[in-house]
Amino acid sequence: MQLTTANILIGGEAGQGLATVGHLLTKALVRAGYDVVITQDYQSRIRGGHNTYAVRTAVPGEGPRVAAPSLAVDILVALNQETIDLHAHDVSPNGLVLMGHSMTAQEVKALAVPYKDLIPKPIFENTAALGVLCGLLGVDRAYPEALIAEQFQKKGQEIIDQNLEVLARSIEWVMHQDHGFTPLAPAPARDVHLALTGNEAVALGAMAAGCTFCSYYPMTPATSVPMMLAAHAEAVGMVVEQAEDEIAAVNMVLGASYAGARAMTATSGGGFALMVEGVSLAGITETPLVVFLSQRPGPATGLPTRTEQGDLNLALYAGHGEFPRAIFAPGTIEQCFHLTVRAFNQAEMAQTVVFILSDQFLADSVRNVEPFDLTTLPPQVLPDGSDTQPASYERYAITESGVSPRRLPCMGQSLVVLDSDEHTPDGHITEDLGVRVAMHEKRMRKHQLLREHVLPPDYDGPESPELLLACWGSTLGAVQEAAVQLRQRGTQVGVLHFTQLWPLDSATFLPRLQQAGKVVMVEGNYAGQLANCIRMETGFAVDQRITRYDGLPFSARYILDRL
Amino acid sequence: MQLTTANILIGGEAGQGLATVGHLLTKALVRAGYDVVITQDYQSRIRGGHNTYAVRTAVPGEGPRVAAPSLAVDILVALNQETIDLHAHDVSPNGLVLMGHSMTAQEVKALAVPYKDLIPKPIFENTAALGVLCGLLGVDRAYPEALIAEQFQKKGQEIIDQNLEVLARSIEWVMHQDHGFTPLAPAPARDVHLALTGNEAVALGAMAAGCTFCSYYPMTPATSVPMMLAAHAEAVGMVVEQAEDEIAAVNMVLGASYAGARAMTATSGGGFALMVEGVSLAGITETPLVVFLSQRPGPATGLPTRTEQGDLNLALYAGHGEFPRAIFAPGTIEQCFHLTVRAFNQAEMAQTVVFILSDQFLADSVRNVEPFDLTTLPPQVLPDGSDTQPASYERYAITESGVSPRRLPCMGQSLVVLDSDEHTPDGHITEDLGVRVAMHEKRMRKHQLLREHVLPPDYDGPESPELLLACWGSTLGAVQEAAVQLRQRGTQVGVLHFTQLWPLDSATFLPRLQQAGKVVMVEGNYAGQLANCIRMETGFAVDQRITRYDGLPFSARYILDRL
Amino acid sequence: MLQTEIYGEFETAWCPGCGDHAILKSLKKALATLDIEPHQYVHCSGIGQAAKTPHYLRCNCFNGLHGRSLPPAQAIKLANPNAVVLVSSGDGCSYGEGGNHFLAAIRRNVDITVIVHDNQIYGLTKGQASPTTAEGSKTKSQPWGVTNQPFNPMAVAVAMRANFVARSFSGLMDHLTDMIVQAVRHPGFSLVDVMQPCVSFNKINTFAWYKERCTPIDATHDPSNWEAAMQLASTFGERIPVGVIYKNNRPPLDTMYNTLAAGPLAGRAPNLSAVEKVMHQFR
Amino acid sequence: MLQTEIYGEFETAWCPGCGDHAILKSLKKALATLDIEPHQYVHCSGIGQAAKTPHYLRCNCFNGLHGRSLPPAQAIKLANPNAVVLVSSGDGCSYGEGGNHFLAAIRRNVDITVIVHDNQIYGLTKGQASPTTAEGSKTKSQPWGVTNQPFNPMAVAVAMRANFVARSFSGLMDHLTDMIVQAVRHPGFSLVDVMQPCVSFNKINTFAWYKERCTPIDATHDPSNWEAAMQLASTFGERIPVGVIYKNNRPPLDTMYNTLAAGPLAGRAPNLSAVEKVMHQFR
Ligand SMILES: Cc1ncc(C[n+]2csc(CCOP(=O)(O)OP(=O)(O)O)c2C)c(N)n1
Ligand SMILES: Cc1ncc(C[n+]2csc(CCOP(=O)(O)OP(=O)(O)O)c2C)c(N)n1
Ligand code: SF4
Ligand code: SF4
Ligand SMILES: [Mg+2]
Ligand SMILES: [Mg+2]
Repeated sequence: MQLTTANILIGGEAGQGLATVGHLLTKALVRAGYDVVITQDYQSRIRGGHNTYAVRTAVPGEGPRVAAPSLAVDILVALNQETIDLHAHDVSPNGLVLMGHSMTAQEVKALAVPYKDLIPKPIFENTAALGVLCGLLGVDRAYPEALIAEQFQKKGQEIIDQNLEVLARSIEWVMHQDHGFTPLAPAPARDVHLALTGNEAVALGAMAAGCTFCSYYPMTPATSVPMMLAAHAEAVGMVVEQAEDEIAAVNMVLGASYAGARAMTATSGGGFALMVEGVSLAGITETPLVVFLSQRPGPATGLPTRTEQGDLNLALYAGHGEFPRAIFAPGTIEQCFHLTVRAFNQAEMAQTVVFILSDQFLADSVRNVEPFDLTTLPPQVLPDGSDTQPASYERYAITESGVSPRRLPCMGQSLVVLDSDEHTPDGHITEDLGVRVAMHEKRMRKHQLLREHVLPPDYDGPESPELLLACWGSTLGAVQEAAVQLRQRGTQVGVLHFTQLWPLDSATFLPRLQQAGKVVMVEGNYAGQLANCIRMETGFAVDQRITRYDGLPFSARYILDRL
Repeated sequence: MQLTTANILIGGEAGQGLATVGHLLTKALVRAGYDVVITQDYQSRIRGGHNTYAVRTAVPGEGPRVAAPSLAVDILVALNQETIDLHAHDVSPNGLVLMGHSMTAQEVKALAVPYKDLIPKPIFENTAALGVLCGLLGVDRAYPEALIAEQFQKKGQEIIDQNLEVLARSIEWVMHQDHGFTPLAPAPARDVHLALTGNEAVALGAMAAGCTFCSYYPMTPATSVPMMLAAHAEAVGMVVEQAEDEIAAVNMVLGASYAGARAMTATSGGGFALMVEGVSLAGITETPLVVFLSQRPGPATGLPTRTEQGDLNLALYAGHGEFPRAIFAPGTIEQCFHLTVRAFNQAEMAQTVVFILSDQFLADSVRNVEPFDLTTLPPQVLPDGSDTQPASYERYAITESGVSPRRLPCMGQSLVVLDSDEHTPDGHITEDLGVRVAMHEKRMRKHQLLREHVLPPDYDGPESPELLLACWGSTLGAVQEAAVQLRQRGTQVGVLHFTQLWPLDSATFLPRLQQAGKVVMVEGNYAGQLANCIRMETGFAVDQRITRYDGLPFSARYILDRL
Repeated sequence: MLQTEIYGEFETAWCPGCGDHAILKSLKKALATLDIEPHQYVHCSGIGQAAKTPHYLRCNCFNGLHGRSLPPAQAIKLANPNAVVLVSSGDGCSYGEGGNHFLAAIRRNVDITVIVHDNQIYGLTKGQASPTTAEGSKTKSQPWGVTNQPFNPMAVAVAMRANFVARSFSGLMDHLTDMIVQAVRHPGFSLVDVMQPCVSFNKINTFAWYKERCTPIDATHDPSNWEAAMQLASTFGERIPVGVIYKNNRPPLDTMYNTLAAGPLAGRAPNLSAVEKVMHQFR
Repeated sequence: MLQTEIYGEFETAWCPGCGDHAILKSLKKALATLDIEPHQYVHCSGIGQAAKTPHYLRCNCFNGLHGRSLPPAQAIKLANPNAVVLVSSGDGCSYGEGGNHFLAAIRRNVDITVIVHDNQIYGLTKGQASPTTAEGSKTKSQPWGVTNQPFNPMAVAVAMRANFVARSFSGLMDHLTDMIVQAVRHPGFSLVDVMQPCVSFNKINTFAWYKERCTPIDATHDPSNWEAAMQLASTFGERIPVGVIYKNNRPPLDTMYNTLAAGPLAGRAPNLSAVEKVMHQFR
């Protein structure tokens, strides 16, 4: 019987090229029609240390869509001995270690790749590893071949040919080994998918939403979003400006937004902490602001390259004083894209701050997705932008919805007056306390508006399950997989996944919680922050919290072990 | 019948000296043995605008201790016509307007003070007003006389004599007017009280706690704390350093605290927003940090000189990642002093951040208090400070309580290693995820420790009241007064006042909430932030929220009107 | 040349006698001279007395946070290169809380003009030392006397070769008007530091004190001569040179972003065909 | 002179060939030369590759936040004037995120020594431009080439008349050791900017590039001559002068707080009689 799923873990030091091997293998699998989910675990250093790149793959349609890491390793690719020492015990009974000749695998079945024989120079090791892996997994060699041609296109035909030669030799070699490893079942035909990380999908979403301005200060694991925007800035027509610090970044975004650009910033917890005053400025000046906030474990510098969901409370309460906001939390690559598009529209609709709350796991996790259909995106919500009766234009006119018509400076005769102090409808500083009350209530009415547009959590399961697993953001995949396994054991399980964390509209989820036999909240933090919010809003207390705060993403097994 | 209480409202432009008159009158009343509560309402400007200084006074023991503003004015001292136009309708039936000759008081009974005849130069107007007020209220002239002698001591005897002359003439003049105003009943004898604002009491508390380092960046309404510390820095032995910004301020405090100083910073919402990253640094490095956070209405610059209680959530969730903290919220001048002392001890006990959450009303509100007994202060909780076995010293040794022995750098042979990354027990950066979990759990255990030491809310009332008024911080006075009035009408009322807002220990208050017929939370914000916290922690939903967010403090009438 | 009336007349919250009044007047004159109508420009500021300026004339206004006037100002220009962008803020706002943005803005060289009302004190918060307060001054925050060496904005700006560096005094209204006009006309980042008496809190650097010291720079000074400029910039004491100290001619950043050749960013439809191409790189 | 062994040997997370290794060695030599034992000093840093330095030698360590190394360093000295305080951090940390503290620390002049590992790049975050990155460099964050004028820390420090301003190069270990020794010995704020190759992300300013350019300053240079120092400080290109550029002799702040004459703040009992007196002023 052929495998319907396989988990390949590549381990080695930073700088050894494990991400290159992993990435090429991922692309080959995706082009060959398999589903993948990648989990990257790396240290905060450029060379050395111990890093892993896990490629979990599956034949589509056979079982649930893989979307979380798995502990059991089918092929362990060891670029150094340490990888074997650390991970050999995770190799499954039918699994295999691929290693260099000088390494030892102790108890586990291992295949020592004769790199010296296969490659002319050490630099070809990655290609050899790719060949061996494709050979083992039964991936049609046309895929790695095409990838190599693309990868080395700029280096010329000679290099390409040398690599193709190594590839062929490596596939050949492994075919003749007695490794006993079963290849993957062939994947059903499908249109070609993209292989995207969460952050790449967010960047694509921003471009598709018509974001024209991004300023940021580099911070892992958010940086890859502005880096990708910068790479394509001229092509899509965007200003991408590296700021001197996060305070400048958020204040620049507000300036650009005021002037009519669709604008965003991207950061992680520590950088976001510095933006808290700017978030409050967005609140009182009613300036659309999109913040991509990619979480990592804190407090302070914490574990800069690991994952956590510890900053929901911070996003929810950032900023002194009170004002409305929305928080989206994508759980899939598709949601990364679409919620980013939505974030820009909601920010303009309610003229306030909107968060896209992600984390390192999702940021770096490559998965296959259908190309996004750019022709069916929702229309852009845009500022009023008219210029009639400029003399009587009031930026902060009191309205029933709380939203005032937003015109743009220097785009007509209307004067657009924005003020961080409490202000009159025409934007000027005031100490009239009656005006204050009217203005504050006008702003707070937009909370109601955002609530009316809230995305209800996604639910999958029976109406009254014995067990309801609730979660948000990137934990979705692990929770879904846990649910499948529980169902296989006969438990009636429902999965409730929140993609919008604020505002909360209890009507969209409270009945589900109440109908379930037992409600368990799965969150990547210590406190159970969403569970707390739900209790605050509804009084409902979940029965159990499964939390994780060691820097690693959830797996199905982690959840099942704790139920 | 003589009055047992009077409310004097002095109004005019900034720069006209209304605070001087108000302050001298306050001191005279306090020395004469009366209770006072001052409410200052001023605009964010140095000259001009409309400001008021309200002196509410009462004979001690007659009715509840006055501790909140009252709307009904007994004497309106108008330094300009605008004051009359704005406040004449607040003058009570037996009340009186004191005004200059060129002003008109319309319907209200008024006394035009012939300043020209009473004073040689405009600069003496304040003294004349003081004289007239003391005359009307029946304050023994010895008190204003002594105050004038002290006030002008540095200017020489001649100036003193001129002022005494004006004072005498003004008292004389008002004695001979037919104003019909009843003086205050004499106050019973008592030891002399201090006349202190909330911020002065906080500064005194810091000095008494042995605070030796304060760095800050000026921001209303917190600045007066560091200004007072600076004024006495040499006398008490303190370093008071103005920082280049709030980020520097909080990071300096952490440096000083690491080096063994008892250290604090003082700020308001917008400045605190910039400290959020530093708060997180205190969390992971387990460095004692005392933050005096004086609230004003936001968002952003908002109403810089007005009051609000809108930053509880911010204080509670400031900082990325999760870590323990304590939040104190004084409601009286005495609590400003004692909770500040406590804050330093709790910060050292749990080696984390502790907030003193005040607001503009309390910051600027002068009241009389008995001098603090400095001989009975709790002992200082101090760092371990020993130096035994320096080679094996671990700053972050894992302990059951979560608290590790804190030694000080350069005070012995022990090396003290502090790190903003996740770290090993000896303080060095680590990416060992097992250590991470142990360290995170160790830190979070201190939440439990803080909970064990939590101050239960103060309760006054019957066991099972029909109505329970819950509140926190500076709203106490208004709530107490409302309760007294309700009791006079026959309602069974309890008052529950939270002086510590975090951690919350439901055992200390939930039974009270459950036993009450109706629970009303009175908070100076829009959302009902403490009510939300309580629901989050206990599931208990209050029956009603009385909120205020127009920049003004609560009064009893405001509460009663909304019940 | 426009009429200054088009900028309106507003009641201010400034003290009588404050130097800010004269700066406001000079600013209006400069705008009129430059033919900039209210709707053609954006006036940015932070928080402080000086920072209230944009509320006192008709303009598009971005009155942001204390210390944070420069980031939005630069971004507004980068979002709409057609807009003229001015900044008015205090010495505390610009050189204290906002110091890092000051450094970055000089290096970034976006075409904006920054007018610093330099009263050598924190006015709005009632008299603490600012970065430019003289050493030894006794203030509320330093009753023992300021120990910090004062910040010399001219010296730092010239050392960093900012595009346009000038100084003036609120008591020299024509001079000040001229400096603002030149600053706005000069492309790139332009700084005008204006000595401004604060009658309420700065009892040392009074109108008379400045009047006595502020001396127009010799006509022979060549603002492109960096060494000479450095000398002038570091002169502050018995004599305070006022005028254009230094000029550089690096191209402004807003002319270097290819994206901006097409004008303002507002209202651009997403370039979906370009996005489609990017997307396909991930196949 | 102590043995450098007392500072220990630790495995680092730096790339082989990184200039940081040599800086660490020089630092240990300097400490040994200065007779500073591990427990006698505090080593502060921010976040970045350079900022990991204090983890690689035995010391008291305050490894704080990115960009925020200077505020705690100054405060530690103000809390314990007996402690020697050193700072190691990167160019991004010191001149980018931390720019405002850099300006303030020069003005405040607390007796600390700041060693900036200046690799003209953001190392830890993998290759974005730092404030000192050369104009035109193509980086991950500016694929079109850096447009910002590079920050010249020497020029700004000299323009602000910092107490001690020097430059060195990780490839000149004895020179660097000497600079650190001099910097620590000089009272007040001392800055040593160290050119440091980043082999992973800066392919322009390589070891060879620096080696060719870094030229010791002529022995005739008088570091108290501000004009000459300003000239040297503004030289960066074909030639990069290394050595002591400028010296000033303002008294350090830690010697000016009367409170500190009594030594460290730690362990002082509250002065209750003084508090009592203050309290009575409110009667
Ligand atoms: C983040 C923050 N910190 C502090 C303040 C308080 N604040 C307002 S204005 C000001 C100083 C103003 O001084 P300056 O910029 O020189 O302006 P001036 O009033 O002298 O014109 C301060 C500290 C604030 N509004 N926001
Ligand atoms: C507030 C904050 N913003 C951003 C980061 C991410 N970050 C860590 S190190 C670094 C730059 C490091 O550059 P540099 O200071 O030059 O040090 P190097 O690594 O080159 O030695 C950045 C941006 C952070 N840790 N904290
Ligand atoms: S306080 Fe000073 S700066 Fe502010 S308005 Fe008055 S005089 Fe001007
Ligand atoms: S990335 Fe650069 S700075 Fe960082 S350790 Fe490697 S060589 Fe050194
Ligand atoms: Mg000022
Ligand atoms: Mg660097």
